[in-house]
Amino acid sequence: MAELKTKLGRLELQNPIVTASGTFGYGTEFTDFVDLDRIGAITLKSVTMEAKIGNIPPRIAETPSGMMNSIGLENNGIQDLIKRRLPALEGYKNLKVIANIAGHSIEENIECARILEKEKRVDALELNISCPNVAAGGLSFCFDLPVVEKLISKVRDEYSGPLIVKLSASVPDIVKLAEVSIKAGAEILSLINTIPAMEVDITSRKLFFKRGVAGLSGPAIRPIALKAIYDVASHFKIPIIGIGGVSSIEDVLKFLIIGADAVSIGMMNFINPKIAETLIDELDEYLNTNKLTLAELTLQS
Amino acid sequence: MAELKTKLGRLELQNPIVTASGTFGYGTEFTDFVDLDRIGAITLKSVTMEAKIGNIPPRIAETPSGMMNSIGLENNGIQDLIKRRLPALEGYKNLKVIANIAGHSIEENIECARILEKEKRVDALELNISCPNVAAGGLSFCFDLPVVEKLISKVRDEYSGPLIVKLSASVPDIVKLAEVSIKAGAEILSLINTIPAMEVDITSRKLFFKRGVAGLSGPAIRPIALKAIYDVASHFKIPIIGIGGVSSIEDVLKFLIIGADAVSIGMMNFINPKIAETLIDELDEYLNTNKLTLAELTLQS
Amino acid sequence: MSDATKIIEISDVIKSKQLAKDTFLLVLNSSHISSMATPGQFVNISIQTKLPSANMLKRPFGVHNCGKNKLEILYKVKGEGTNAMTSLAVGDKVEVMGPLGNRFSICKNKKVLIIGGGMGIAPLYFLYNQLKEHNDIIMIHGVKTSDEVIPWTESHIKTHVDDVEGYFVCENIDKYIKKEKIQHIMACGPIPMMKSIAESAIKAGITAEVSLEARMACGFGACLGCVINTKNGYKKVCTDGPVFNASDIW
Amino acid sequence: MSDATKIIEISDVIKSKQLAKDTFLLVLNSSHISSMATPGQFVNISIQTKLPSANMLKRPFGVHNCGKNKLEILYKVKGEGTNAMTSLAVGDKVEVMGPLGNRFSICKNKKVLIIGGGMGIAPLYFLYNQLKEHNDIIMIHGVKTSDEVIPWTESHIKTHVDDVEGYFVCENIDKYIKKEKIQHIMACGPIPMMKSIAESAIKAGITAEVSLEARMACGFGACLGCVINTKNGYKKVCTDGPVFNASDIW
Ligand SMILES: Cc1cc2nc3c(=O)[nH]c(=O)nc-3n(C[C@H](O)[C@H](O)[C@H](O)COP(=O)(O)OP(=O)(O)OC[C@H]3O[C@@H](n4cnc5c(N)ncnc54)[C@H](O)[C@@H]3O)c2cc1C
Ligand SMILES: Cc1cc2nc3c(=O)[nH]c(=O)nc-3n(C[C@H](O)[C@H](O)[C@H](O)COP(=O)(O)OP(=O)(O)OC[C@H]3O[C@@H](n4cnc5c(N)ncnc54)[C@H](O)[C@@H]3O)c2cc1C
Ligand SMILES: Cc1cc2nc3c(=O)[nH]c(=O)nc-3n(C[C@H](O)[C@H](O)[C@H](O)COP(=O)(O)O)c2cc1C
Ligand SMILES: Cc1cc2nc3c(=O)[nH]c(=O)nc-3n(C[C@H](O)[C@H](O)[C@H](O)COP(=O)(O)O)c2cc1C
Ligand code: FES
Ligand code: FES
Repeated sequence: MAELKTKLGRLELQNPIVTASGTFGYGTEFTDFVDLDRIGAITLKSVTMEAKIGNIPPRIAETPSGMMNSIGLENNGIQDLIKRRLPALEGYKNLKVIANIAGHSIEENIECARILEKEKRVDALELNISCPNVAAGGLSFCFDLPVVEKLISKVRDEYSGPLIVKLSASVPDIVKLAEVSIKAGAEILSLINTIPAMEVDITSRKLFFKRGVAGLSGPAIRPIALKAIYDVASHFKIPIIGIGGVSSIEDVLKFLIIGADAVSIGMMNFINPKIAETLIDELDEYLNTNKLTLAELTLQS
Repeated sequence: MAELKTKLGRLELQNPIVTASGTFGYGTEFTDFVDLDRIGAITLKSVTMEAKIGNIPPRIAETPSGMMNSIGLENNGIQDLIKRRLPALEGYKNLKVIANIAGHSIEENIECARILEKEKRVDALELNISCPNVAAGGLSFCFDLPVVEKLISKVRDEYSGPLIVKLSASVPDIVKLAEVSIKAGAEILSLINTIPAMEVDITSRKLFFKRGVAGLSGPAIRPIALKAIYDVASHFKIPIIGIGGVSSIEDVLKFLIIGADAVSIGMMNFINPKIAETLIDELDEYLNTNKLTLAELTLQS
Repeated sequence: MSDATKIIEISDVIKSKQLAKDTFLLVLNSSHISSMATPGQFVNISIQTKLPSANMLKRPFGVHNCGKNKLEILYKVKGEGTNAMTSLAVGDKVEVMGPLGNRFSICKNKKVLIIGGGMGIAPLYFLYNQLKEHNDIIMIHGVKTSDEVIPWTESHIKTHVDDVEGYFVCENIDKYIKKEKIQHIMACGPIPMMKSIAESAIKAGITAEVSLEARMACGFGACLGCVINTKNGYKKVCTDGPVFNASDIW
Repeated sequence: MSDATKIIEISDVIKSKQLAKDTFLLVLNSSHISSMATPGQFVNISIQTKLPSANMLKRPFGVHNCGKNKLEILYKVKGEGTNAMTSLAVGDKVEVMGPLGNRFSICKNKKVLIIGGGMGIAPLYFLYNQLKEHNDIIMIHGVKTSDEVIPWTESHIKTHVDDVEGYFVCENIDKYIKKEKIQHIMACGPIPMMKSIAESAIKAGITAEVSLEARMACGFGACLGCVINTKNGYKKVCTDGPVFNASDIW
């Protein structure tokens, strides 16, 4: 067995395989397929203070080697998360749970952080400032650096555990955004979120999604994610959770090599709900076979 | 036969199917496969004043439903274009030829425009300010709006024919960029160019491309292209050549519906060198079968 | 929500046969799913390809029939996924996830109308086989054109062909319910048809269950992609459905 | 650059057979390409899939042999494309573009060494068959491990197995050229091997032609993706090569 323990600052994972917010439900949906207690960390679906009904369907379209979604952060609100979702994860002692908050305003995110501060089953908080599927908050935060700064530092004040900030690659300058995030108190950066994109329904000659824009994810965007991770990792020492189209052990290695410290699986959980566990085994095997350590998976020049 | 004639401002095409710069060589490479004289327009590989050797190989990587390239604008210079390439296209009376210039400086682009102004076989000029594969010029232009403005207006002064400006979607604000381009004298906009992206070689643990960054294209990026076209088309009345992952008649229809006036084929020319001609036939058939005109292929609300 | 364990099974193709225009029957060898599935539930099929780069989402299909170690899917060719499925041949391996979603109710001693529009017939066949013993059932398969008629070997399915006999549902269902003294309807098919049936049922004061479709990414409640609007807000077709009480929706 | 017309042909698979570890022979029915191809040229094969969304680039392979209406490809499984090719069965259709690139020269009355490293042997087989009548040929197929040995039915190919007999090229080629009085070398294989052969040829004052590989997008000179560095700058492997005079490169 290779050593897979991974430290993302204060957040220690048994291995660097994570599942991405919105693609792994609340964990329990996957228990028929995987042993949750073997995964490094799962990231829960984004939560807001009040229940959110989400966007008008259709919410899903398939694209070449990818998919688009327009879920719109549907969730039952933070109290339901605390009462129903977190207790269901109590039994998994090795699994780290990352809660993801996506308030539409600075205030809402502060409130969420304050409430989750008290939850023992939350091992880290991910602040989602990059969702392209909502009218207020979400990706629009990323375009206003002073707001990003204020938002993160306020959330930082409320939450004492490891704070992850989730970035988008679809911003004017991701390095600048990362810099501001780090200065404001982000301890870990996760990237990338889905990419704003569009689809057309030929028969009706209308935009396929009611909101027009939806988020593109999956293997199609992997080369774009790799660049975003490289850009951030080559400028800052901050721990990075790499996300974007990971579908195989080769992809995991690419992400770790280019600068990610952990790798998060999104869309591929739908196509292969066992993938997280499989990738852990394959990473172990790769390191053993090639007599490498995780630390050696870095970019050579 | 449906009416396929397409007016892009002053540039009149026999049909709205175009081939994209760098993916169709100088046309003659494809004569074994297609009848050039049936295509709306071909866009020649980007040209510079002097010959350019291009980037160190490897220059090509395959990605899920797409490819990356790091050609680096290799070409034999503008005199070779005039002496060897343009004369070879003399015989095609129905085909429109778009020359694409990609000087590394404002001055070089001015010079290219001045020279091509005199070439009768050039029906329109495309100014490439969006190539991610070069150190000077290329995509870096797009990040400096005053330079974009100056560049386009200077080229506009030199070239009296239809002027196309080719944009990237990987910019802080594509609507703003389009606005500046139009104000400066662009008559037609073409979008999108390849998306900056990265690839890793697992065995050597190095970046796959020597320059690190390379351009992502193909069906993988189609949803991103559709959004970029929508963003521009919904703000301005300017004719648009839509580019990005077109691989089927459905894609052609999606691009035309969402706001493009012509559709340009890139990477798919490599996979199916007959594709331009096939798509013309299929578009004709679609319009006939559905009793629609090109003008009716617009977004319904 | 059904609590049966979902699994992913690698099945062999036992038979793949075209039954009508663009309509195929796929028979798979299956030990677990075939023994656990109930009528109305569905499975998620991985589109077979040797190319991992395709990365296609799984495709949902109702369970058309189950036998000992045997799972049947009846499907219509729509796009690239179902098109790829037509090239499946005996002995090929298929990844099947299931059983997913909820079943039609188990009713007894009732006069039941089972009505399927187009491929909506797929899950109803299984349903009929389970209910027939304890109920008096009328079963109708409505198709648009003659070339879609499936040559059922069972005599209990009446096929109604729109282009021959005129459009069936909207105009005739009210009369039909009265004339045949229908007490309960179980239906699957296009939304407008389901809605029309629901309205007829309400008018006649009887109950109806409908099986609905939505675009899905996961099939097991994780993506929130498959919602439909109900009187109680959005519900997930994959875990709250696909079978709904018509009165919860319209 | 060869001026023969390139075409895209839809071929039937006549035979698909594993010859050694990860090594397959694919025999295609072909009318045009088989009659036009010359030794050293290559074809571009579309990876067979029913799924258009895969959109994979064509894969280049040397022409291993040509007969009347018959085109042979010898290939090694490397990644997803070649892996998908192994499932091709008799009767399947394959899209083949060719012939592409340049040929080895036509030489006469010479003592020729034809040497292939690994899958580099593929195009050399065709070459041997064309040159053997008018030349005195020694043909060597170098492989790394015993399980890569191809059971050639022809006695003229000597197989050299590195893990049994020791690494061949670098140490022995100089001696070999002298001992056998080689006048010309034609080779195909990994770059380090080609380079070493080129150096030996130069040292011995004889000529050598090498066939090289590069990542390709188009295969016919349009993308400028396949360049290699030569003494005269970048050249395209697809149209300026794949066969180069060794002295133009090293
Ligand atoms: C619960 C459920 C049960 C179903 N049962 C059957 C059945 O028994 N027999 C049958 O023939 N069909 C059934 N369908 C519809 C079937 O899933 C689609 O026809 C199929 O997914 C189309 O795939 P494609 O690749 O051929 O089409 P494409 O149009 O190329 O598919 C593109 C994407 O859209 C999705 N999609 C397309 N049409 C539908 C649809 N009507 N519903 C949901 N998603 C769709 C696909 O899954 C895919 O993600 C069912 C759908 C659902 C939701
Ligand atoms: C002119 C030429 C002739 C060739 N002849 C033969 C032959 O006769 N027999 C044989 O077995 N192989 C031959 N090759 C190599 C063969 O093309 C590759 O092994 C094959 O493309 C790998 O595809 P894949 O999908 O299995 O591998 P992957 O690694 O999954 O391919 C990914 C991408 O890289 C490209 N690629 C991978 N390896 C190579 C390579 N060595 N050269 C060029 N592109 C590569 C693929 O085409 C594809 O675009 C030849 C290559 C060239 C350029
Ligand atoms: C259906 C779906 C729902 C998602 N919901 C969320 C969400 O609620 N919060 C969030 O931060 N990211 C969300 N994402 C983004 C993913 O976490 C991930 O960043 C993105 O999908 C890229 O990874 P992938 O390419 O592996 O899918 C969602 C993605 C998908 C596909
Ligand atoms: C190999 C290759 C070379 C290219 N060279 C150029 C170029 O010289 N000038 C240019 O403006 N665009 C160039 N492009 C970009 C294409 O014209 C097109 O904008 C892009 O590929 C997106 O279209 P696609 O997804 O259909 O390939 C090149 C693209 C490829 C794949
Ligand atoms: S399909 Fe994912 S929640 Fe229903
Ligand atoms: S492969 Fe395109 S130029 Fe050689």
